[in-house]
Amino acid sequence: MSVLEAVIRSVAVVAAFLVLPLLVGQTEHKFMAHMQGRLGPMYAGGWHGWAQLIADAAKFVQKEDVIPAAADRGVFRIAPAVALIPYMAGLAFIPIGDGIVGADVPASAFAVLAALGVGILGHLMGGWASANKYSMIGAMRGAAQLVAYELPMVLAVASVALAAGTLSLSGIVEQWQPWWLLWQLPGAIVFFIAALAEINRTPFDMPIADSEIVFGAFTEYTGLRFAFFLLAEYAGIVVMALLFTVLYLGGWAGPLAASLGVVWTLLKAWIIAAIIVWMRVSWPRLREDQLHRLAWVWLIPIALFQLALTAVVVVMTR
Amino acid sequence: MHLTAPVLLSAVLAGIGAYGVLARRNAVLVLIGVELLLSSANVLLVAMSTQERPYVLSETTSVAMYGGQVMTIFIITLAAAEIVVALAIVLAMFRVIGHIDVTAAPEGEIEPATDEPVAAAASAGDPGSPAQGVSGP
Amino acid sequence: MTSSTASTFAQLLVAVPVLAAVVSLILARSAPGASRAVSAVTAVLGFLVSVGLLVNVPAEGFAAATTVGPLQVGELKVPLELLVDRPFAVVALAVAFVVACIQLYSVWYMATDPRGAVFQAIVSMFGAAMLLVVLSGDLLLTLIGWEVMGWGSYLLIGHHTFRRSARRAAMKAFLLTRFADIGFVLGIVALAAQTGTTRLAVIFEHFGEGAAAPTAALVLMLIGIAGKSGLIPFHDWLPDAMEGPTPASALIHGATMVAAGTVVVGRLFPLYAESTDARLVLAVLAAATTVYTAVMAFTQNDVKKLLAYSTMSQVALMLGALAAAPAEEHGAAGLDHLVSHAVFKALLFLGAGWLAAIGGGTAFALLRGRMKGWGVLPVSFGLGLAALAGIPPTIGFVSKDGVVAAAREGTTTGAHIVLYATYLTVFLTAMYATRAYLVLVSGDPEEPDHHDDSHTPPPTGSSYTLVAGVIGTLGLLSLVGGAAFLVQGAHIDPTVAAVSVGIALLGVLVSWALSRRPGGDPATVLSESWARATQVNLGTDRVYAGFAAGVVALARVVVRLDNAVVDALPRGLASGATATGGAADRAHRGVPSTGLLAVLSGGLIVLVLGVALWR
Amino acid sequence: MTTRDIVFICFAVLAAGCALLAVTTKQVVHAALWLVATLGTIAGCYFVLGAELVGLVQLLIYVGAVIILVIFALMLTRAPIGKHDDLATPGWQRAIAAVVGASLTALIAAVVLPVVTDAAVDIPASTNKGVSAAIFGVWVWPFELLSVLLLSALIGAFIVSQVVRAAGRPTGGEGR
Repeated sequence: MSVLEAVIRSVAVVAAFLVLPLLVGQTEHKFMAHMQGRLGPMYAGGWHGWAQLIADAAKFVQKEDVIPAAADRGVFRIAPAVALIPYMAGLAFIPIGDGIVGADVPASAFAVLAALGVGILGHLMGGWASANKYSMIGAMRGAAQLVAYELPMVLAVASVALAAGTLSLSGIVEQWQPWWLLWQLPGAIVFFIAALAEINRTPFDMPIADSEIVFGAFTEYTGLRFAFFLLAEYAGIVVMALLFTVLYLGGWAGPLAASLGVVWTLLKAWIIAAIIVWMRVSWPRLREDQLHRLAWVWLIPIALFQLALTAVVVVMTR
Repeated sequence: MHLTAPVLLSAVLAGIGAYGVLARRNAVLVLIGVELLLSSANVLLVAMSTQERPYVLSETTSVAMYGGQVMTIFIITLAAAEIVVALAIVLAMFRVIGHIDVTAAPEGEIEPATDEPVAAAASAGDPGSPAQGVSGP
Repeated sequence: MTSSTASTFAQLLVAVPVLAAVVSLILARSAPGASRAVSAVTAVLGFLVSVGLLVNVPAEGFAAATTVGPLQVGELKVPLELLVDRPFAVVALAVAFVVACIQLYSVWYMATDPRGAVFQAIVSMFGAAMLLVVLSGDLLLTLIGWEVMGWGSYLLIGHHTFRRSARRAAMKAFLLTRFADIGFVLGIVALAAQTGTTRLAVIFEHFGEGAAAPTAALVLMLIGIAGKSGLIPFHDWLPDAMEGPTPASALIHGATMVAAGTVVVGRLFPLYAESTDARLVLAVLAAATTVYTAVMAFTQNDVKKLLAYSTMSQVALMLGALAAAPAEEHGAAGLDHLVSHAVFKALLFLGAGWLAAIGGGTAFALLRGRMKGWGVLPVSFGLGLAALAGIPPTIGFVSKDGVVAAAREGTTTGAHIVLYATYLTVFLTAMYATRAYLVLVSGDPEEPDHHDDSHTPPPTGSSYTLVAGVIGTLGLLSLVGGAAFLVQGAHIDPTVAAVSVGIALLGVLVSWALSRRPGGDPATVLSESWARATQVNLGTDRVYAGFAAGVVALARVVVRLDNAVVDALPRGLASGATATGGAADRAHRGVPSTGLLAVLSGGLIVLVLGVALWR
Repeated sequence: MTTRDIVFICFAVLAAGCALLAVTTKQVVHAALWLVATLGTIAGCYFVLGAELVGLVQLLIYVGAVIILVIFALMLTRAPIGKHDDLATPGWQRAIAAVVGASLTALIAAVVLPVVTDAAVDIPASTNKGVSAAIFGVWVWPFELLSVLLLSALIGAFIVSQVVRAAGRPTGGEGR
């Protein structure tokens, strides 16, 4: 890999990282608005308010960067970056077309999971360093949630990897066949729910439950640092939607995959992202104990069942 | 790739880990030293695994053992098991005696939890009941 | 050697009752009527199949048939095949015939019983098991049939689960036969281990070619046979088994369980013929049992008990014939007596069931004179008793003559013992048969002091036709069936016949003479205390209980030894470890971090020393 | 010196420095965060040494779960912001600790360095398949034993917390 190629790839990943979350954010604005009988942003940029989030970003940049007096300043400062960078790293390993990937590594599925697991550290750091009890509670909720849901998620991904016989996301897409939609359905459901929990989206948004603990770990954050946390959330949606697409929906498989592959991947991921937004509009928040009951009583057994089912089918068909 | 640097890293980590275990009063920080000690072993194992040769079973067959890497993965798993139990004990210590300072001398006889309150709590179906068997110092 | 038609019939003969049992058991709860119909129809079908088998079986040699296919268990070959020759085809016919009679009879007898359908299904299963034993060509199949019968007898005897005595009798039968089966299983294992197969034909060949007779294995198997056939010392379960419904008694005594021992000895006769010692054991057991139980039978005050003791006596007679017969006879006399006994004993038990329906119980006191005026019943019952006593020309006369002849021809010590025991038994049998007949046809009955609802009312209308048909058929067969044996090749030696008939008639006369005394019952000539003692089999039950208590006491001793001696070491280890741990716990009360420091420093010193010394 | 050597030395220096900070910092949570940095850079070392799977496992399990638990425990047992001097043992103890640590380093270096020669070794390309095959082939029994161990650790941790919950004094809504 030449230096030039590395630079181009990095720039492409960063560009995708900056653009795709904005698309999801815009989608969220418009979808929620229409589902609730509103119009949503209409003015920024002219046509249906397409530049609303860019305008938001400009607003965030101008705001004052407040750090509480009692806070642990160093940790408080780097926490948003720690929350954001793992998602960028994760995005780099996800292929969106045949050979179109930031960094093609052999165990990319595992690499994405490893990167995502680190993300919560940013929340913990931010929550602890804010010296605010709501922030602390939010951070602890988030951490407990992540530890509980990491297991079903890894098990669900293991099932797909087992089915494809590889840990490489590109390899999984190559092996994917339409009937896996049915075969891997329990695992897909588990993955989807666990993914929602990992990125703290409704109905698993207890860590930032604004009606209970103000805004969780982000309570004390303002300006650009707060924007980074928000960006991390939308980047989380992008990464999870892309991962779901690649693992369970065959990625770029579709008509004219050779030329339209990227379009297919992005379209499928966008639909998944839209479903995640839809969940936010239509579901109430769970209680903390319900969340853990769901993980330990339902998701992990189902994921184990899916793993056993996959193993049986793989052994029988090969 | 030369292996001198990995070996030196391993040795340094072991020393730092041992120092961490001995120089800390907070039980959780002692555990951090233990993790460093484990990492030292891991680094050495991974480094040595690059020198591994397949294990020759017979003239025609040989097995790639990957002993170093596999051992490292096992140790990481062991560390996960270890940290879970250790943290449970540390939290228990915090609840029962109110601190986790390992330089403090034990305050006389620490009441071992008898079976009775546990059995009573379990049979009552409410293990969290705060009124059960308060027997702290 | 191969007769495919006969093989097919043999397979069918086992398969039909098995299927019947399964189907009727499934239907028993939801459709009892259909279930009973299935049982009865398939029993008749089974009888027809057995006729087909007898017609098609080769006159000489064996016909083999596979079942579920051979098993290869390590070194051991288990072919699981059926093997049938002419004598055993006859036995199978008798079994199927008796089962059919009992099924038809049960349609009436068990009509008011809420669990009648289940009962009939179990009878089907029982018949299947017995047929499996009869037709088995493989020791493992024999064992399967043998054990299924043991289980079936438990279910049948304990059919009236609401009666404590029935439950106890069932448990007693089960435990006694199971206990004896230990020997049976060990014997089979010994035979299989010596020959490497459970296939009978191969075993015969193996020991026919000069190998020493497997006396130990044969004697072990005799223990199981003694248990099933009620030989001394296992002779107490059969009288208790009268707690079962009368058709069950007819089944167990007539043609199946009790006779299974005879069938197995007959099957293994080529082996037993080689082993004088095993046959001597059998002869002594059989001779003692036949005389002892005939004496017991005389004073019984219950018709079913009397029949039970007579069964043990007669079965012991069959086994005696097998123990005494010369090797070249192939044990035909014993099997013939089995078939004839099946016919007349089924007849007697089914008749007793009818009598119980009339009198409301089976005690002689209730039945005194009750038999008069019931048409076919007194005639048939009388014929059955005559056959039991061996009065010519009944079927019993012919077969018993065969037994006497076999014992006379035998030259061993056992044969002599059996011969004298047989003469004595013929006399005693004639006495108690006569007594039973005289009591049943004369005198006035007591009214039952309590009315037992569980008894079936006497048959009327179509059920009368059915029952009378069954009883009449059996009676007719008792009268003329002997001719069949003569046709088959049995022959009657006039001298032998004259002696045994003379003894029998003497018994009849003595009994009749005693009945002229006041009271009308010949048994009253014996002392009251003796009569009471015989009602409980001279206290054998107490001996059993004592034996069991002894075993339990021994087990307690073993448990105590196990706890105190064997477990002492591990217990001591555990308490020692606990004590050491406690001591260390008390010693370990320092400051944790200094303790850590000491441990790590010490560990380091050890490491340094180790490395330095190693270099 | 190859590129790998240089990258490794960078990672190694970072790891050693972070480790040193982890055991000397006077802020409780910072110690855990420095440990995160140490373990992360060690994962980088593993990548350089060609053990991709091990590095990923390190990130996923160690950084993603174990450290989260450690920070959790710190927060549950009072982790105030700011410097605290009561984190370290008395001076004489630390002095002995430093000696013990240094001699341990010296001992390991002295024993192992002569074993590795100066000759450069080849780092193979991805070995994920090989490692997986080895785990489920050669090492399958230890692997199974390990799963039993994990289960017993889970149960053990649960029981420890239950026992304390029944015997200990209530500590005001900090239960998890």
